[in-house]
Amino acid sequence: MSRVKMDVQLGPLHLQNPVLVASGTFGYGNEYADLVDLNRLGGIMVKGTTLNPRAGNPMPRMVETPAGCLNAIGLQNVGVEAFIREKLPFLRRYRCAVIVNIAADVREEFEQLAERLDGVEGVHALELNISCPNQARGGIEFGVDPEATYDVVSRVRKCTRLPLIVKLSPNVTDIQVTARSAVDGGADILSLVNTFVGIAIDARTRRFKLANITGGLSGPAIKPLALYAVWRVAQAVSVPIIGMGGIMNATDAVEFLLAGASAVAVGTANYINPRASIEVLEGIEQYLIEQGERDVKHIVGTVQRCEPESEF
Amino acid sequence: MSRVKMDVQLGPLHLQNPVLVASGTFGYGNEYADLVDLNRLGGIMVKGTTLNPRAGNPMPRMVETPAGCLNAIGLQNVGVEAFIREKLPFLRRYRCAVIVNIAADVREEFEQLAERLDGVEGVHALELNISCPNQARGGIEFGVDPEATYDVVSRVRKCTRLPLIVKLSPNVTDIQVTARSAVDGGADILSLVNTFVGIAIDARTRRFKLANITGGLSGPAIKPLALYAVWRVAQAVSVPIIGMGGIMNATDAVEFLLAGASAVAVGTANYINPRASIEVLEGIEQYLIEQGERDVKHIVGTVQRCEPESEF
Amino acid sequence: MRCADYAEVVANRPVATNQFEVEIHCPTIAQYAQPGQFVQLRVQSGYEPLFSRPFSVFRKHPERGDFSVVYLVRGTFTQMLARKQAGDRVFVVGPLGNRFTVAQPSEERVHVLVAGGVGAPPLYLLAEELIQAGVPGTNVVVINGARRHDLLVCQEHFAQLGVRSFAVTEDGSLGARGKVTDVLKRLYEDGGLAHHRWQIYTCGPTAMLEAVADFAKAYRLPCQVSMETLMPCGLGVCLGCAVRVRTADGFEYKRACVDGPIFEAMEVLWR
Amino acid sequence: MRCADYAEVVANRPVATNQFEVEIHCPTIAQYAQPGQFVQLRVQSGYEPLFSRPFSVFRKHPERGDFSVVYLVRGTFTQMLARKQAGDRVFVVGPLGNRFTVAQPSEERVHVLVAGGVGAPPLYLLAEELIQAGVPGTNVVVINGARRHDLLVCQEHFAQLGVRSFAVTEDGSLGARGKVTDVLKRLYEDGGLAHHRWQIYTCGPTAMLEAVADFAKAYRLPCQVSMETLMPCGLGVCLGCAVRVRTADGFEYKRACVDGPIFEAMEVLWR
Ligand SMILES: Cc1cc2nc3c(=O)[nH]c(=O)nc-3n(C[C@H](O)[C@H](O)[C@H](O)COP(=O)(O)OP(=O)(O)OC[C@H]3O[C@@H](n4cnc5c(N)ncnc54)[C@H](O)[C@@H]3O)c2cc1C
Ligand SMILES: Cc1cc2nc3c(=O)[nH]c(=O)nc-3n(C[C@H](O)[C@H](O)[C@H](O)COP(=O)(O)OP(=O)(O)OC[C@H]3O[C@@H](n4cnc5c(N)ncnc54)[C@H](O)[C@@H]3O)c2cc1C
Ligand SMILES: Cc1cc2nc3c(=O)[nH]c(=O)nc-3n(C[C@H](O)[C@H](O)[C@H](O)COP(=O)(O)O)c2cc1C
Ligand SMILES: Cc1cc2nc3c(=O)[nH]c(=O)nc-3n(C[C@H](O)[C@H](O)[C@H](O)COP(=O)(O)O)c2cc1C
Ligand code: FES
Ligand code: FES
Repeated sequence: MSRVKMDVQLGPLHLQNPVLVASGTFGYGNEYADLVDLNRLGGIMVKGTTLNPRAGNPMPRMVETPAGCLNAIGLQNVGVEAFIREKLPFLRRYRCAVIVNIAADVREEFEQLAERLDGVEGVHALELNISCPNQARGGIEFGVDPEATYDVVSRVRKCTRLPLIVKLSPNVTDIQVTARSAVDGGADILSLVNTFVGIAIDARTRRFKLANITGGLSGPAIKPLALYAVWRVAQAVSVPIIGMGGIMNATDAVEFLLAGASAVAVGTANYINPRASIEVLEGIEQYLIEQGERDVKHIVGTVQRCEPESEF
Repeated sequence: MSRVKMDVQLGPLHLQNPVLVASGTFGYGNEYADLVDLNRLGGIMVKGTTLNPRAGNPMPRMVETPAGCLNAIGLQNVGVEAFIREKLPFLRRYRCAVIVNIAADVREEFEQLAERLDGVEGVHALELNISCPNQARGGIEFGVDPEATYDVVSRVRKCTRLPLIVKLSPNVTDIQVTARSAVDGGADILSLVNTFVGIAIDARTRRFKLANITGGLSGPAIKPLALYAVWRVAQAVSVPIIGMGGIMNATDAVEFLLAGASAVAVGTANYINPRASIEVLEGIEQYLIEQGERDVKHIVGTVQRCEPESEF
Repeated sequence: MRCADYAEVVANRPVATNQFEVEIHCPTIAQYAQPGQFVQLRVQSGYEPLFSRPFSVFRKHPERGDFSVVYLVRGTFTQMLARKQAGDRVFVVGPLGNRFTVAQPSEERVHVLVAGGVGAPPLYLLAEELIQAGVPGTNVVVINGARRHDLLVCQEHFAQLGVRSFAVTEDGSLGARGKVTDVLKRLYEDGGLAHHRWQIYTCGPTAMLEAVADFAKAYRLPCQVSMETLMPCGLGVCLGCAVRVRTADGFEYKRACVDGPIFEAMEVLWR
Repeated sequence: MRCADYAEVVANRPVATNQFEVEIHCPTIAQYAQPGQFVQLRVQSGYEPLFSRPFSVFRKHPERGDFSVVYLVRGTFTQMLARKQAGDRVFVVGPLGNRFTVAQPSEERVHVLVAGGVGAPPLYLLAEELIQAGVPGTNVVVINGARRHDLLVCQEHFAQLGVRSFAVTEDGSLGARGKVTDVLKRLYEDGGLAHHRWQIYTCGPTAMLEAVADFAKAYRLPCQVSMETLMPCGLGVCLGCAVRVRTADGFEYKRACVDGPIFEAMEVLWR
């Protein structure tokens, strides 16, 4: 497998390979440690972390949909202090990059989180989850509002020297606009997509299937939309992109690289097959060998138009 | 089956039942006439019609995705004159409502189409497809821009006395905004959703799978997103809604009714099973009987929160 | 020790109306699975349904490296599972979750196992363990309930263990007519058994678990319940399997897949 | 007459490496299907894959109401189809599309049928019809090609019809070595056949169709090609099966499922 170069440099962040696991789908790594060799992963994006612990939403929190699932976990997490105290020491033992996904519903909390995590040993980057309800704006996502995006990113930028990843929401008319706002605010890297807002209804009981009513759609169903978002953003900005959304296997991952992502994150697939991320990694290497490529960087953004019918 | 009332009044438009077939998925009816009793349908939304005939996009035009498909047909159609001359006479022979889906890339063409079809015998309503590229705005969809939506709808409104349906694009940050613009512009009815923009890439050839690069996602994959859009719009406006997006069977259709749609349209499902629309119709009647309902109108928008965990 | 790998189906036979026992070759699970633990099974090659499904371990044969689960055909997944034959492959992750806890010395207690429908299998594994640990059959009481006699599972297995087992059906088509809690009450009131030594373990439909928990609470009896939720990951990361558990200052959400599926009945906030 | 309904599989047997013939009971199709027409088949209960798949009618047995298609196992759908057994149900829509046109009186022409791989089945149905119509076997020439001998289908069926059939394989493992167009040229240059009466019909991989079309054009021979595209609906409404066809002032897109699959080779704009 060492026949191909797999390490990637995402702005200030170096990864031994371009395969990460997406926030909320791999816990804090320890849950998978006996099934997956964490040292082989490019990086682990840990569960969304808030300033204070959060209880999360009532059940039901998740529901299956055609080739996908809706989730409304409600950011249940132990809070940043417990994360540093109880979760981080375990992760420090591994070679892979640890990326802390931070979430908040007021801007100040984002700043406090960034300050708290800045310089903490074993934290390699921050991923700013701006797909959470912005209380100041009556609960609409920070991430769908260019100004709010710029503002919160630039505030956080001032609070940390860590590589700053901004995770974009796909629930917008033009993702190039929010992508630019994030970069203007100081994002080193963009990650996308987060989940698409949807609902599910039980016809028999005539009720919503989620206690929270709305949830975020993930899984294979969203792949064509996520690929489009990555491709669009790659046209608009020059910072590296971490692509995700419905990656179930290596072929899916390659599609994201071709569309313009410099790295990929495996999400929902981790639930279905704990070894999904490793299989994606091995599959990408295999693909590069078959394609006669020496370095994964060389295929990033190289997708071509399909054979055109010649004009008459 | 006559045990339940199925006819619905959508503003000025009366339908013998709430099951329509979506534009572009049932041609001009004649293609299905020997397999489906057209007289049983609530209505037929014919293929998108433009002022002049359109050749359409190069192949490939469609590709399968997980639980869905992307299409980029490029509005291939015979043009409004040929439609009136060659397609309409056949449709006039049937009881179901004939709704003409009109498309254009400049506002004036929308006006000319509306004028041309106004008062034409056998046309029961117009469906304004504003999900097409607006040339004046460099090719972005009319339907993602509230001003353009208001402007084009109010122009068309002045050109026709026919019931006016405006078909909303789901590719927006907040569909309530464009819904209100359409209603303010004079829409009698809103239909949603049109397809979600996406792409597909062939990892082996490293090319886009569609000649047009981007396509519109339809099918089961989008149902949770389409249901959400319908539910949101139902909160925002008081005009009736025709819901669609991934309806494959009667249960799916009922979910749209519960979410707030007064009628539904069957789309991609027509390809998979020519009789899908009839099965949806019969299934809704069956459902109403099982639920002890006498009239389909009574379940519209009646979805409830799911049993909450009582607060502690 | 846990495994996450493809495994071969050894047998897949009907055991009751709409219910089957599938035997799977997986030495790790056959050796390490404990009473109350479960496995995540996957037979679908695609995404219909998207997630794997959890099933409690019923029997273990460490010597030949096989284990089995009994399942009721409910929907898409279990219909696909029912079509699997010897030699077919399934993807298995497990053993997962915690186990029923048995206070030591176990001989000194009266173990009351209350099963509803396909809740019986994990309780059979527990009963087997208790007997093997030297608990006299007279101190292992099984109340095995179902809607109809043809939906009752594991009855003959319990019999073979020589435990005191009572069948209950809602229509009275086999054993006592009524609900498991009726029998539970009757047994309790008969007083034949030393109440202070009772330990209840229960698995079955949530409504039944709640009824048994209420009974245990009313009579101040220790009771462990096996909770059932959707289990997208089974590994503790998705948080889609939350169970509300009492805390000093209110409640917190615990994960049925790792903190459970077995909880102290007293701790659970039912709704 | 067309049907859109569930139908029973009568048989599903291997006919070559990775190729099967599935026989389906559907009186409408068995009676009305014409050479070159196809059916849309659906075996998936869910949406993997989403669309039905088109297959050319191979044989018809109106008397017992059965028809069959020969299929090559390529991907998801054909893998599922290969698992179907006698008694299983499939969803069938058809017969669909146009047919090969045979100029009358057909006896006066030399019918040259050029098949590639699983392109042979519809040409067999055509050959059978020609023979039944009284065309002498000597005037029905079949050039049946494949990559290897084990991928060649319908060869024995053509033989039974008593037509002049030539097998061609790229590796020479059966019949002539090379491509169908090599044999086509040779036959033409041998001059044994009255060229002015040739009518070519061809079905197979698109690259082969184009090569045959080029040959026909070069020698000014009438040629009908069966075009292959994705066919989401098969009924003419989705416009996802467009074929570029010459018009006076350029080209227009026609639908392979309704206006085709058979087109005049001269009309098709290949790229
Ligand atoms: C820890 C644990 C252990 C389990 N052990 C067993 C076991 O040993 N044997 C067994 O048969 N099942 C067991 N189950 C339940 C089993 O996981 C479900 O029956 C299975 O997921 C159904 O999948 P399906 O796709 O066939 O049905 P689905 O399509 O998922 O559901 C079909 C219908 O059944 C309903 N349904 C689904 N699951 C349940 C349920 N658990 N209770 C009541 N209604 C339900 C759904 O609401 C739906 O209406 C266990 C569950 C858990 C959490
Ligand atoms: C009018 C018509 C008649 C047909 N008749 C027959 C027939 O009689 N027998 C038969 O075996 N097939 C026939 N086909 C082709 C058949 O429809 C496809 O092989 C089938 O759709 C493959 O489905 P799948 O899901 O198994 O493969 P997919 O998963 O759809 O494809 C698997 C792989 O095979 C490739 N592939 C798919 N279809 C084709 C193709 N047609 N040519 C080359 N590569 C392809 C795909 O690009 C992909 O790489 C016909 C097609 C048309 C349009
Ligand atoms: C159950 C669940 C929980 C998630 N939690 C988070 C989270 O805490 N923070 C975050 O930024 N994204 C979260 N996500 C989104 C994923 O990280 C990812 O962006 C999304 O699921 C799309 O990728 P996928 O389709 O491969 O799952 C969560 C997704 C799921 C399914
Ligand atoms: C091949 C294809 C062509 C379509 N053509 C049109 C069209 O001409 N005008 C239009 O308004 N919508 C068109 N649509 C969108 C459908 O009418 C419908 O809004 C969409 O497919 C969602 O419904 P579904 O998921 O049930 O298919 C088309 C959809 C498909 C798949
Ligand atoms: S099933 Fe995912 S955390 Fe329990
Ligand atoms: S397959 Fe739909 S129009 Fe031809």
